[in-house]
Amino acid sequence: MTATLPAAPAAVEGDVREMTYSEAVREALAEAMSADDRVFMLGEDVGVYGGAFGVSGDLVHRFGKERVRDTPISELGIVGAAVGAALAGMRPIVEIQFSDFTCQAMDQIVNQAAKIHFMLGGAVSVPMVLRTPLGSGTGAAAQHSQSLEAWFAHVPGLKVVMPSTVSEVKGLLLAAIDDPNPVVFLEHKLLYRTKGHVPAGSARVPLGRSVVRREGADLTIVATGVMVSRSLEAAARLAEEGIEATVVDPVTLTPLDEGPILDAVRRTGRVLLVQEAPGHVGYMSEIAARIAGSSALYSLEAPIKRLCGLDAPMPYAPALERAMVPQLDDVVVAGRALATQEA
Amino acid sequence: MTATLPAAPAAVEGDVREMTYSEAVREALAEAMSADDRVFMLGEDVGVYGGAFGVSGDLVHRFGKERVRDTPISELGIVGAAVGAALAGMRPIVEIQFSDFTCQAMDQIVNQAAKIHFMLGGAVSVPMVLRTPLGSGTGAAAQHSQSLEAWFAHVPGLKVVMPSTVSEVKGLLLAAIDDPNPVVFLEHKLLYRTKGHVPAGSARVPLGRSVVRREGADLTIVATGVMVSRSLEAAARLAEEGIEATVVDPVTLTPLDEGPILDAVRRTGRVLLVQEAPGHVGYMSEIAARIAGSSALYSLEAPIKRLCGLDAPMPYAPALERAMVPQLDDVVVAGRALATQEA
Amino acid sequence: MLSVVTNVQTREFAITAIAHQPPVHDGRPAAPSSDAATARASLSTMWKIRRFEEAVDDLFARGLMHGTMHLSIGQEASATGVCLALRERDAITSTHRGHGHCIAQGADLTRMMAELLAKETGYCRGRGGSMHIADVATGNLGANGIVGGGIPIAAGAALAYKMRGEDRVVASFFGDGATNEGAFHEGLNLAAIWDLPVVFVCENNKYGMSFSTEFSMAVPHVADRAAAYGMPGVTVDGNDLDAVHAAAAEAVDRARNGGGPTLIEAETYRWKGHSKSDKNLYRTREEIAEWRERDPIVAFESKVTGSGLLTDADVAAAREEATDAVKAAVREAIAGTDADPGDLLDAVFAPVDPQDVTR
Amino acid sequence: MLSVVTNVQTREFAITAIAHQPPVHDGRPAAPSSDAATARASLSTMWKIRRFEEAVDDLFARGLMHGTMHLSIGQEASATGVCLALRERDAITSTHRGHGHCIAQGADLTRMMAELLAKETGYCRGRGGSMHIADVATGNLGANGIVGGGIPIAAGAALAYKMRGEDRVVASFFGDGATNEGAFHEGLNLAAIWDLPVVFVCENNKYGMSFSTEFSMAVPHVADRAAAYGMPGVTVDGNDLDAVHAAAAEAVDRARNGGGPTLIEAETYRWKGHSKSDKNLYRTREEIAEWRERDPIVAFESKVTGSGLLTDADVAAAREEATDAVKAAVREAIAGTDADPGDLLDAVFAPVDPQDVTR
Ligand SMILES: Cc1ncc(C[n+]2csc(CCOP(=O)(O)OP(=O)(O)O)c2C)c(N)n1
Ligand SMILES: Cc1ncc(C[n+]2csc(CCOP(=O)(O)OP(=O)(O)O)c2C)c(N)n1
Ligand SMILES: [Mg+2]
Ligand SMILES: [Mg+2]
Repeated sequence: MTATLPAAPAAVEGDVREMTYSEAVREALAEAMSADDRVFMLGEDVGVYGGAFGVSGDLVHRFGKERVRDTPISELGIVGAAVGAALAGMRPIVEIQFSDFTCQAMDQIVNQAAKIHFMLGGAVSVPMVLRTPLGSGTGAAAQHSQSLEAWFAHVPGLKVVMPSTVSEVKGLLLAAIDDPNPVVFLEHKLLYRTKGHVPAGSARVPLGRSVVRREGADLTIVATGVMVSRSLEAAARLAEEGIEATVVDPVTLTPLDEGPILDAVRRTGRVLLVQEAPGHVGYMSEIAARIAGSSALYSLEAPIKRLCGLDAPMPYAPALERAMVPQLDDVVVAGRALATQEA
Repeated sequence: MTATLPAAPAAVEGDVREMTYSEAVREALAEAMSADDRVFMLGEDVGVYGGAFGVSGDLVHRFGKERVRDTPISELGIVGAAVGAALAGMRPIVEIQFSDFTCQAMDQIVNQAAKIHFMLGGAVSVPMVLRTPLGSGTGAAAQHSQSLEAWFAHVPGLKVVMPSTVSEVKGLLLAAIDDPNPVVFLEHKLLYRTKGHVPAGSARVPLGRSVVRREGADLTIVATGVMVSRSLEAAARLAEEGIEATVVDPVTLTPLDEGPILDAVRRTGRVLLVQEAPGHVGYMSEIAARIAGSSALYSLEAPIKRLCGLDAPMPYAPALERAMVPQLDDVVVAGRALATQEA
Repeated sequence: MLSVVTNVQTREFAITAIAHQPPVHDGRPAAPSSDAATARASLSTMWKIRRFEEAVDDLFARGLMHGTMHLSIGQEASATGVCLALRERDAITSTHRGHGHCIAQGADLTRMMAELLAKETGYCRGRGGSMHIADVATGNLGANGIVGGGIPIAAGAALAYKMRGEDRVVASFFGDGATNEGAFHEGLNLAAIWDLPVVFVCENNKYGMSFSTEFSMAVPHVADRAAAYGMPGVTVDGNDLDAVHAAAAEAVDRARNGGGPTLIEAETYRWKGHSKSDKNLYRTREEIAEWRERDPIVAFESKVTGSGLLTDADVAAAREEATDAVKAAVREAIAGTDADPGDLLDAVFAPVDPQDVTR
Repeated sequence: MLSVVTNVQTREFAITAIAHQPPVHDGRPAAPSSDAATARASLSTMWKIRRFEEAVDDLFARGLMHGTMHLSIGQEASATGVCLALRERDAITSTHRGHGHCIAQGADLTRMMAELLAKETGYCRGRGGSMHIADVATGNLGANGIVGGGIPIAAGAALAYKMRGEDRVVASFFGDGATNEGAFHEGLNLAAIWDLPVVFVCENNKYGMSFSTEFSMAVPHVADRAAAYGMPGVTVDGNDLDAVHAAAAEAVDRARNGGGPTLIEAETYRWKGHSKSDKNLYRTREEIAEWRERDPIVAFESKVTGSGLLTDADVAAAREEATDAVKAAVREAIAGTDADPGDLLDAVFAPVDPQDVTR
């Protein structure tokens, strides 16, 4: 029995339109800037260049150079400037060209943005969004292909969102901009050009809700980022073989809504966790720990299988790059093995 | 039935002497510098000041300002300089005063040191050690008390060591200095003044070996850093109640020697994971995932219990700081509850 | 008291108290020695800093305070002179050695002391302590335990003011050691290219912990580094209150009038060790003694009594007033309730305010 | 071939090939236009860079190469002039736009091309690609995908040489954009205070991706930033091979003789877009055309043929030689074996060598 659940935002106003993930992000940026003078963007080449991945596009022409602000190559400085602007009442949105370069800005992200609200006893808050693309698949090698979501998720005081669908990314970004806390918004490069249906209007998709993207009784797949669509495709293939998988997408990594995951595990007894990042101490370790730490443990009929990136830097060669991270076939093979394993 | 296993280095030469953890680290530094001209230290205030935590002590007087090199406050620069010196054939040891400030240097640690060997196809290696103290308990608040071991452990290309005993720290540091790869060596502030017995001579303690610190049939406790001694103390208390715990210390977080952990789980059926860092996506999530991902799962008689730091920045107030991380009583209570829980 | 601060936080940092209102002459802040009232107020501020930190030193020595403390005794003139040059809605970013900045901006001594004593009644509810102390209401955007951490933040706050067309300036304090951090370079460059209303104030006390400026940089003055950002750089005697104020007033003026940022280097000295663990191995007794001779408070007292602006009695009164204020602060702070481990998790995330979303 | 490189890696980066051996006059490297042989060699290097990158552009356009590429066409003189001023055991750190540096240091074109074609026979066994290409044997410590990433690394390598008393210099290449990174500030400061034998070479091509130096910094010249580190800063015409070489030779000399680091700014221009995704929206056609007029290769050819040092035939021969070498490299590289996913994990960690421990 399979039911594909639409990942519907809270409220749908007007028509649903087809667009790319990039366009949906851009629409959110434009609407937030139109609605609220406090919102502005800053980042390297977000202006006339239109962003390293073309996400900001023509926004500089619509909102001007002040609010779509090109910066020098100074990740630490610009994230720090966003922290300061947020403290002074703005709602900055920083773009870091590749998530790898958050390494340059980690002090301002972790020691400042994440902690200031707490350190000052709640006297101030830091409402900012840090958007950055992660992931491999573009042949950009080890310094331009990392998936560091586990790091951000581990930092108390940061909210971390990893939108996997075109239909939700706009509403999630609007919710992130509304949030009075620093939100790390992790976009996947391979998703930018994917198309989907986006509701018109400015409906928010609330942070902190896991989404069950598919239901099936034999197996639970938990996946993030680009692995969500890959897992759904794998699930469709497995269904042809009579294996029905539930697919759950945490969407917000911190704070995590674990309920739907644990429920699915209780129903299916078998778990496949799929992520692109290297497995060792990755985000899926946490999902495994949540399951093994709850009563869902008693429902397990087989060890929890993690299908993750290899524990290596990302190589340049296309064949090696592909071999580094779970591909569709890998998910199918792992899912099949798990579903057919003796209990 | 309890047997406390001594954590003996591979070979013991000469006498065993009592000293502090700091002194043991200093001895390793001195011996490595005496033995090999390529070894030198650099860091903020490591010279005449003797190090922020007094670890380098009088080394500058013994080895001179060139080899015990004071630096400006430039974490990124000095880690980068260490990377360059390592590439050019030296064996630099960098001290970062508090592990929180590795955030400043993350690019050089993660994008450079960890990846260069791989990116260059093995043509060069980066033999350097980054020593830094982590942890809370000193009232230093949110920007000086973090435990970021999960981050480092997640980075392919870094080896990560978290020595918990005076007797092993010297041999582990010598092994780290021998290693041709970048090693992150995480010392706990609260351990610096603890005393223990250190074998004379320069015996290495090999990286990549988990140590079973105590054996008991009722429960397995896995703990890191300062939580190791706390867990051993808790185990002693529990033993008075007739509850016998095995205590395993991974010591090297990457690469992890999972065998002793899984074996202990198979023998005891119940697992308590103890760490100081916030729980969410922390290192113990990986331990839980390894257990739940292996056949040891079938031995579990209760969900895997994680006892971790709260998911909050570290507060200043002593009572709050204590409440943030597992204390002796917490380990005892959690251990008791786990051991007496219905299967 | 806390609820007030929290309430007004929805849009921007709170201006709940107007503790910081420096005297103004002809639309510009008055120099410390320009009139008796200002001289008296300035002296009182410097004494409050001195006495506050002496009390902290004492409480620490007696085991009544924990953690670590970085005292600015000997550096009172730079904090006081700069903050006196600011106006009411201006802001500062501060450092690990930040008690002086906080007091000079007009913070309440009792709440400061309560914070150091880990009380719920402290500015940070006991969560921050010395390295994160801040009275947001008087424009203090935060002390910072990270060397150089406040510099880009100051630029960002100034950017916000500039974008909104507000007539506000940010003064960013940091030490000589901080100027070797990437954050200094990036923060100053951003402020320079965007012509932001910031005054960068380097309190050059000759050491970044133990490492002398003689070795940590290859230029004679921190102010020389301003050249890399095309901004004015000035070096002043940081123990001369009037000199600090004059440099700051000029820089604040320039910032306020769209002239962009300035780097001020105030040469001064800390009498005490870097922190509690300092054995002073990197400097000589003679050097310390020499700088104690150049006490910024004594210097200012001599100047204003010498010129007849204040009497010895005025000076004594300012000192006593400060002594009493600090004593009272300690007393009241100790009586406050301790921070409660029970609500440790309540301020990790700020609650989403449905009234304050971006639409 | 690879085993050789790996073997000698135990102590220090390998010097397996002596491909890079610039001509020397009176113990100092000869200027490009000082004699016919040097002129011919320099021209040949510049043409190899140009032709190599044209080939890369073409392979990319035809879908035979993947990833992204940053071409230095138009900037050949800065790479060539600087590397010509280095001696055999000197080193460089390079950038994302690093093919030219790699070639100018004497790397083998076939192994470079093989790397870009993701072959096991490439310099990085297909693991690195364009952004991490390096021939360690000719002293290239690595291209770097991180803007500014190589700067502190260069300082560290120079520190190693200095500590060992070796007569070796490091040239660190980076762009104008990189000078806004904290890494630039920290790296230059370390080199300055420790008097390290480094030459910092900023290839100022006017843009950090799309952001003009006019807006990214508040000083007219990158070289002005040297003042913050007490080191000499010089600006040269980066398209004038002799000028670049002269500035580099002087700086290398100073570094070699204990005079510490220099910051050289070579003003140049990239003809192509920043990378494959560039639509050139931030600059005008006129600007590009103007700079194409100032082709560094053509300029050098005119100079040396004008002076009679080389004939037109010499010049044509140098160009054809480069064209042929690149064609051969492409052919041979394509014939190499592909990198093998099977041994993906074999170079994550270097194996511990029991012969090479620290005792
Ligand atoms: C990024 C960072 N590195 C190192 C430290 C440790 N530390 C605290 S204060 C200090 C010295 C700072 O020197 P300076 O900026 O001159 O300020 P001062 O203490 O002299 O007032 C150091 C090294 C830190 N807190 N943050
Ligand atoms: C730390 C970092 N930030 C951003 C980038 C993305 N990026 C790659 S090249 C580049 C422009 C670099 O400009 P410049 O230093 O002038 O060198 P050029 O490309 O002009 O040769 C940018 C922004 C990066 N690779 N690394
Ligand atoms: Mg100082
Ligand atoms: Mg450039």
